[in-house]
Amino acid sequence: MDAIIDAKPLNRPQMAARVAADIPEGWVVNLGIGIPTLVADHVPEDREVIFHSENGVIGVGAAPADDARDPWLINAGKQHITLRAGGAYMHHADSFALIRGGHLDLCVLGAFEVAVNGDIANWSTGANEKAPAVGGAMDLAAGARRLWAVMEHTTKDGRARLVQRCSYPLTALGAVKRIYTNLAVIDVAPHGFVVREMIAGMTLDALQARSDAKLHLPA
Amino acid sequence: MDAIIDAKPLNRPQMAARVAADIPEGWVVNLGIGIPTLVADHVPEDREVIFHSENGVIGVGAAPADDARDPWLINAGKQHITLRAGGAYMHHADSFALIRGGHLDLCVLGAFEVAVNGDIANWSTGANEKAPAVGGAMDLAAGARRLWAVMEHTTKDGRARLVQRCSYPLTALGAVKRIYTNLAVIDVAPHGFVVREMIAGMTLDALQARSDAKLHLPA
Amino acid sequence: MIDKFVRSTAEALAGVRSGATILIGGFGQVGTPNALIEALSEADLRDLTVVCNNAGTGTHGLARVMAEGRVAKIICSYPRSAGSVVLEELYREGRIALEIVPQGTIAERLRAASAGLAAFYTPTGVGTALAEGKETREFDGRTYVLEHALKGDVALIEAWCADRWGNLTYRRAGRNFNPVMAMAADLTIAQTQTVVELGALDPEAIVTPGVFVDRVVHIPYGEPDLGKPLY
Amino acid sequence: MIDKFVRSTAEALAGVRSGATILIGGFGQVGTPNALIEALSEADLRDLTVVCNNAGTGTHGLARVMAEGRVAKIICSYPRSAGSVVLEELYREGRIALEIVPQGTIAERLRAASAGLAAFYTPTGVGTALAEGKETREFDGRTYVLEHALKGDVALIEAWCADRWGNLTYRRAGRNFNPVMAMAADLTIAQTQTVVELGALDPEAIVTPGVFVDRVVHIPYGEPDLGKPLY
Repeated sequence: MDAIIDAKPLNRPQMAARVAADIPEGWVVNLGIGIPTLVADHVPEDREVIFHSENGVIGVGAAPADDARDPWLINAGKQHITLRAGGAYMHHADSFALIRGGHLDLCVLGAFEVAVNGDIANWSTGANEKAPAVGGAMDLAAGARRLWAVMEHTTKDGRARLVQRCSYPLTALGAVKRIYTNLAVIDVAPHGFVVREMIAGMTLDALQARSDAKLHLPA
Repeated sequence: MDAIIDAKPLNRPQMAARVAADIPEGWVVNLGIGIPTLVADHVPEDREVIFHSENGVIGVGAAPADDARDPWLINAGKQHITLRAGGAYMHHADSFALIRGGHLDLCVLGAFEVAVNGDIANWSTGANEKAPAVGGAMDLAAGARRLWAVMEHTTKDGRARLVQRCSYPLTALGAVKRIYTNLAVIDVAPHGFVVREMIAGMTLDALQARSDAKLHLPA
Repeated sequence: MIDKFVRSTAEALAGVRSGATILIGGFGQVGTPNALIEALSEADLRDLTVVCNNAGTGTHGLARVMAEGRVAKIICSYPRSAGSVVLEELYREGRIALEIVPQGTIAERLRAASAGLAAFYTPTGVGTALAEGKETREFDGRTYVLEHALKGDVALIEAWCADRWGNLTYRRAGRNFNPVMAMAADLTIAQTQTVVELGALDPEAIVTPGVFVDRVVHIPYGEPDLGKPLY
Repeated sequence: MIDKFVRSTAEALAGVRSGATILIGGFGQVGTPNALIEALSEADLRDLTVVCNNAGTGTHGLARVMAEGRVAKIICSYPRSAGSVVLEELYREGRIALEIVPQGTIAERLRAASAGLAAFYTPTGVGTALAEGKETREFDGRTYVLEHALKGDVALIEAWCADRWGNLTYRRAGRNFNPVMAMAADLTIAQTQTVVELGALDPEAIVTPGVFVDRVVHIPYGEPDLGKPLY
């Protein structure tokens, strides 16, 4: 099935930068833990994007220097952050009202798998793990006006993450609109996965070989 | 049915003062429009009672002098008010969360009728009126931990207001715990109306003659 | 640069369509977006559904919007007042629909919409005429009525202070329905008495974060009427 | 004179009973009522249900309360972390019940309790393992799941500043679940970093009005741990 290709996959900062390029000024955006958190670093300072953290911070700014951390100011990933001029604080019920009420233009989440119908699995690897943990993932996936997933195109042992049907427990049904991988940018369209962009040297055949569900080219 | 008595009914300020006497320090209290609003004037300054107005004011203070009104500070009856030290503002959803969530120790409402089972009718005189208006009455009646009704014992034309069953549209079912009239203080107990107190010169027979439902004396 | 300020009330209302559901903040004369309401009465709009605690008095403000024939339906808790002649005439003639909702249920239905909830069970109104025909259900031995989220296409609100991100504060009892409605509409338009630079508002004291606000127009309208207030 | 201050955490917890549902505020290390949690671990209590976003790390704080065998059930959204060894052991041995709830659903269930609502329909979790066995319903073509109010017998919260009426403010991300839990319990107990005279707090900037607070204990606990935060 596999095809030999001469293409250098994106690393994590490059994936984050690719996502950042698609975020216009003025959007209200929540970034999940992992690669999504890196996205903020790649939005130019002069492009005003309002980053929300579900623990009640609106207007998250650049990461503080190690010696300038504010002990009272963390994000949902429990990392120290800063607040931009114009930022504000909310309590948890209001913060999740923001999420569920359609006030987020975009949420970017990491994922284990995304299915061809937009289902996303990102919170649990199945029944055998210790105490499972969901955090705000289901609220974000169900509530944001747009959900983009960022993930490696395949698992470390080569299994596809763009699947016909998720094998892991679901986070939300039919929620994902776009997928950014280390190999491509793929839209989740009504008729299936549509490849918008591939890294240099990648071919559709090679990308298909690394995907479980059928890939389409734009009409 | 009527009985001749030699008793002087309470006037409106006296009724308000009688209610005020039963409100202990520390209670959170909402006062309805009319006689209930007067209750605040009869709570001594040094007895800290926290008055709430459903338009989002907690800690309503004494009425302002005519030349010292704050244009931005009104109560639910649209009268100008003051704010005590320690007062705070809330928006309407939080203000009614306070009401419905059981955070009011007491609400005092005017009423057209109270039934022996605690039903209260105080918002509408029936089908023929112009556009009906409920305001916050139903929320207050359903939400307060204690609901006390204040009203003349009978209508101007002598009909009883303490009734077996309300004839006017209901505000809430089984909500009233106590009734203050110009003639008596009556508890609404599981077995019916219980007369706690009568004005000087009033007799149980005379009070019964002015009531539709059976009156009991305390066991 | 995000800048939500527009220069006029007409610009603020651009794109509002006939048939829209319009949430209007304020309680009594306080915190009412008077300039936006005036602009609404002058806009070429029909068949509006208006959600507002009161239904207007005299012949100005919301009463004028109704008198101009722009309103098909009012959702409110307290339409009646000494001066509510326009509504009463339209209502008597069957030319306007009136949905009376308990004040706390209006607030909660708006809040549900703001939070993405479809419906909720509330104890308010159970057994009364205002719950007739509505679904009820028992929880722990108490009866509750099912009420649905109430979302606006547009919210018109008044703020005390705003910055260019649309962060808002209010003034005393001027808060009332304004923050709730700001969160419950697709297009939220604020008129503000004062304006500050971004960063000047205390982030701990911002009541409505700008993410809920789409347009802001600076109207130093002045104090609410100190005359005898009308209910 | 209303004075909600008590002198010690032991006095603050007086009357809390075994079997109670305890809401505990905080998110990460920030806004967590550490002193009250320590007192809880030392109180003679059993069979508690604890509602808290996280389930404790290491062997102090909530982890110690669990290690002392006081907790029958944890309701939380994110029990897993590098240091959550106590919970994991108790859970593996079947000695503690765990109810995993999406973070926004916890917040909303608390908020429903605070507002006297019995239940609500939310889109979060539909079609997932966390909605299994729960009632669902369609509104306007979208499916929602029915979630119930979650009320506490007791709430333990941390504030930044308090007055004798129990009015509270918070500090930055220390706000989190604290104001929501304050409104959702029968007995709300706050530990506060600072104290002011009545009237010193700006009434426009009070986040939790004192009417929702029963007891306040002054604990100048100091800043949250600046070390590497644990999820």
